[in-house]
Amino acid sequence: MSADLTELYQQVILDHNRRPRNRGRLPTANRVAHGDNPSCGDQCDVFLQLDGDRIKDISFDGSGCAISQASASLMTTQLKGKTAAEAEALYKKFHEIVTTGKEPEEISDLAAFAGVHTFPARIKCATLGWHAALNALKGDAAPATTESHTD
Amino acid sequence: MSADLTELYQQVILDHNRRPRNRGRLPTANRVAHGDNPSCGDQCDVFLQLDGDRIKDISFDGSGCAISQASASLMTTQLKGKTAAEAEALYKKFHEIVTTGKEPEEISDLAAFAGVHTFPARIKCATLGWHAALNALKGDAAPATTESHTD
Amino acid sequence: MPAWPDVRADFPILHQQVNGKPLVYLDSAATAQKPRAVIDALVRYYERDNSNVHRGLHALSMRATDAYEGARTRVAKFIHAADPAEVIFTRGTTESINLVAHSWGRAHLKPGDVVLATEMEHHSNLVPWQQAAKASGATLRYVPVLGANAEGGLDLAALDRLLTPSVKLFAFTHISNTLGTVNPAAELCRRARAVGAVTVVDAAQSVGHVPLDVQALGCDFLAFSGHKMCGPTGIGVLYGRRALLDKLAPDETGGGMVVSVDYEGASWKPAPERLEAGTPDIAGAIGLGVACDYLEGLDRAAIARHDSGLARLAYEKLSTLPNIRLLGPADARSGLVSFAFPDVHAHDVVTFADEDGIALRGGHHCNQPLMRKLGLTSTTRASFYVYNQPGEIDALVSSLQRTLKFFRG
Amino acid sequence: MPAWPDVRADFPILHQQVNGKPLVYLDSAATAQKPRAVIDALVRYYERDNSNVHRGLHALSMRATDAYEGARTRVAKFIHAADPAEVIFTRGTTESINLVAHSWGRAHLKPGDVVLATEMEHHSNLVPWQQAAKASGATLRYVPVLGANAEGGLDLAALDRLLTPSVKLFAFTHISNTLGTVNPAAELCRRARAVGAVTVVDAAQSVGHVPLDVQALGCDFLAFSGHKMCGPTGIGVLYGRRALLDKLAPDETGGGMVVSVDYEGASWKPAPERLEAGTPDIAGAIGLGVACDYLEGLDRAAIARHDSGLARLAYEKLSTLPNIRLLGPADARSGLVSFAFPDVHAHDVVTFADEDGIALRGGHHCNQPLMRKLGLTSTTRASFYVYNQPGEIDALVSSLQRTLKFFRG
Ligand SMILES: Cc1ncc(COP(=O)(O)O)c(C=O)c1O
Ligand SMILES: Cc1ncc(COP(=O)(O)O)c(C=O)c1O
Repeated sequence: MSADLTELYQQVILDHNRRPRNRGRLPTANRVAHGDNPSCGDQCDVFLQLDGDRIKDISFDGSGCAISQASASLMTTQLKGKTAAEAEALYKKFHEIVTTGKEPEEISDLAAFAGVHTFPARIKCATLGWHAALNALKGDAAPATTESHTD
Repeated sequence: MSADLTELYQQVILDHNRRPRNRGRLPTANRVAHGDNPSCGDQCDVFLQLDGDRIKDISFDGSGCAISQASASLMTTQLKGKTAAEAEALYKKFHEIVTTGKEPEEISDLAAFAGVHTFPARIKCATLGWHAALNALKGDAAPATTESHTD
Repeated sequence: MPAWPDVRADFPILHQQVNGKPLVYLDSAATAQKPRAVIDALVRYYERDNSNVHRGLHALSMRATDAYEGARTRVAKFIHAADPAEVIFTRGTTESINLVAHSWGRAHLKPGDVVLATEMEHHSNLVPWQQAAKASGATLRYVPVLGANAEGGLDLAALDRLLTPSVKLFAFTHISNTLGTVNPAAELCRRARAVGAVTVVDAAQSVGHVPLDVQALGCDFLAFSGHKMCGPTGIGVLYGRRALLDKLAPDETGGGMVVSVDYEGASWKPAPERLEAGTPDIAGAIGLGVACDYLEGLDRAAIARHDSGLARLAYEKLSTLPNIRLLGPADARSGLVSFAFPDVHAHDVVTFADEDGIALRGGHHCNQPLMRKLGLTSTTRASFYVYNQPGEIDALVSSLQRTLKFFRG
Repeated sequence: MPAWPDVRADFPILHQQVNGKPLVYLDSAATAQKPRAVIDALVRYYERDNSNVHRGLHALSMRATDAYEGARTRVAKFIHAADPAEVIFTRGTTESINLVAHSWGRAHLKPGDVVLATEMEHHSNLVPWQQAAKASGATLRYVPVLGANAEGGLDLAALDRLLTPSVKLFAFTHISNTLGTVNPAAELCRRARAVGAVTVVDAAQSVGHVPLDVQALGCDFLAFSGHKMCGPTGIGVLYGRRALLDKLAPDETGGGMVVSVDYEGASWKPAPERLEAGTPDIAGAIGLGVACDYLEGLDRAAIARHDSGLARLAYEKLSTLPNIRLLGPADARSGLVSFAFPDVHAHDVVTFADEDGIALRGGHHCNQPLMRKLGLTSTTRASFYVYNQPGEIDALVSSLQRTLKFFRG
């Protein structure tokens, strides 16, 4: 296996793919949003239990490749307890990681996705769950799609 | 001037172009048809005075290149006195001349158009007046166009 | 496998390494590679004859017009059209189908009418009919596919029930780009005609792969893309029976398709010009004509045997992989195989194969509703063409074995 | 004439004899010739990267997608669009204008509305509006041209009267393909916007000849063809302001432009994908991007000076021919000259010039209503581009002198 591929499919990612965290419908959710990756048909629902501005609980459900599933799973572990603004800021960093491969020190597990940047077509996989989560936070009923031009 | 061009612009053709015969609206006409060459905007009206099945008198009017004007002019001299069937038969011969360059002995002036066959784009010019005349004979109100696929 | 000449030398693109491995291109159902002859034809056109067509009297323009119209005649022969004027050049299958949906649909569909399609249609032969039905008040119905893996093909018994006299148009694919199913197109056209329905055949996956005769098929319209049959991108064809084309109103209007224009209105030329507004893709059409020559030179019946032979071989070898789900019929299939694993996603499969230099396609293949019906969101597809070899199937199987091992541990 | 590098070496097609004479190509307004760089880009694409775009994850598909989207970005820069997503790839100007007439027209035009065009529009920017007006019940009006030979350009005083608040859309050509008139496009857009009208600029004759900045123009839509600016045939562009494109419903539907499809309906991606159904002309778009590079490399302001310099020179020299009628403005003109003789028809002129190796265009130039208004059925047109030289104008004048002598005796 090439270095690029090993970097893409890191142990953390494989682990989250095999044993996704916070998967399934959240019974206490008061917000939900749906994400589509139209170029491959992957889908992701994100369920939020918002307490004021803060994410009290979060889950995801959907289907997709190892990268998208692991990313959504890891995302839920990172967003729990965060405010909307903090989530937004975290996504900015995550987006930087997957598009540039830069690994800011302070972020731990998200850095596992740095390998994505050498596979530009997979960036949409890595950000699918995040798009849905941010839409849910905004209370945006329109399905999120990874085809926006900021990706 | 090349041999091909001399052959195309024969003296007969130049003569008919400069001094067109039977040009203008025929006051006694009981049939008229309009012809278009859509690829260049050339137009030709043909006026017939039909006596039963026979062309008692004929004229043309329109605008176009030397080939189309001379052809329409010469056509009027050839069709006068002919029946519809004879006109049809004559057009078949004329069409053969302009598409193949073959010059059947029995046809005199029409053979001047044999040079057209080396300029396939000009076949439509040579046949514009004929299309209109045949349509007028059929009493076909639809404008003739040289864009039919039998050309 | 029947004997087959190695034509790889004709395709410059194949002689490269991808990720350090020799390229194994198994994505021809998405787009086919181009033989040297087609590439050369484009270069020759631009280096010798390039000019606008139809309205020109100078040497280059006459040459370009002859070459463009010659390509039309060439393509007409390739599909056995009765008349070159039955060949309309478009950008591709999608535009061809939209042209019928727009021009024919607007003139003929009304509330109460039924448009019939099948459950296995590509989005390009499905969404235009949804739109045409919505615009006209007609109803869109689907012929079901049979079997948990769509291995049974179209439900022809259901077709009998569905083909009522309300059906005004029946649109179906000749060969499915996801299942590899070869539909009995002549039979479908015959049945549709019996109730007076107009037929639209999506031949995107068939015209470059199997001998095709529109008169024998008995279809009214047929659509295909040049890029899937060794031709350039950006060129395709709508075939229409002359009697229907002659009555078809233009969808696009503009230069080249008018007889006479004044400030109040315009009148149209007959087909094909009427349906080709504006400067056409002259080089593309010429390239497509040369692609026809190339495929004819290989013998189209032999191509069909080669492609489906490879697909059957792949189907067999892939079926040995643990826990694989193979779509479509086991036997009578065209040159592609689609498959899925419950635990490894198509995207990951494709990324790993690419690492081995193997080009596969993963996704819904523009077949979302069918995927959903089969309980899938995506599959991996290997598709074959004239330049593929049995050895490439072995490379594919080894690569998949490695991928499964990685993900399954 | 300003100094200008001889770029003829870049254009393989120019180095040939026609009827035994060196080719003098004066028909670039119909279609431009292609520099080696553009031809090479097509070959390179087909020999190295050819694959379908967007839906692929293998190496070739990623390369093809990058190249295709890179071309979009390149073209966006070339016209100073604010965002690459404002560039929709089409077959050409004609399709671009039809797209607006269909999608925008259907959504916005209603009885009582006015669509404004000008008397100098090409059929491709005229007939689609006739059709849109007919379909919607709107009225189509025309800004007149001034002068017996249209030398006065658009009647801007009349425009003031015509631009009422009922005008919902104003479609006009930036540069006339028959007259050579350069319309004050920014001014026209400003006035149209003042009454709330959407503007559609036909830039077929301008984008390859003069520096063009859609934001400075202030237009809403702008259409052009690749083949007239050194690019391949079969590719063109519709530029649309993002705010309008985002609301534009698709005209064609099918693969590649949908987010989600089920058997009941479908939802669309944002622009540009929403407006590009089916496999696009990938190679064509890439070639167009390279054509942008090529023209930029020559300096577009210098191209404008060169082309219009040649046209002014031709205008001057031609005006010495007895009984010639020259159309359009004497001065501020783009790179073409149209003329007519009362006694020698354009077709005969073109045939004789061809004999001398000179490629001219004769006919109505898809401008029938204007021709009729000027009392003509056809003109002869000489059009110039980067590869033309002042000496070629002398060749043209001598050839015309011989032709006149032959017909006039
Ligand atoms: C001013 C103008 N508009 C529109 C067109 C149509 O362009 P195309 O035929 O490439 O669609 C042309 C060229 O023919 C033109 O000169
Ligand atoms: C069966 C089928 N129909 C239609 C299409 C659409 O063809 P294109 O994208 O060339 O318009 C395709 C290919 O993508 C196909 O496989």
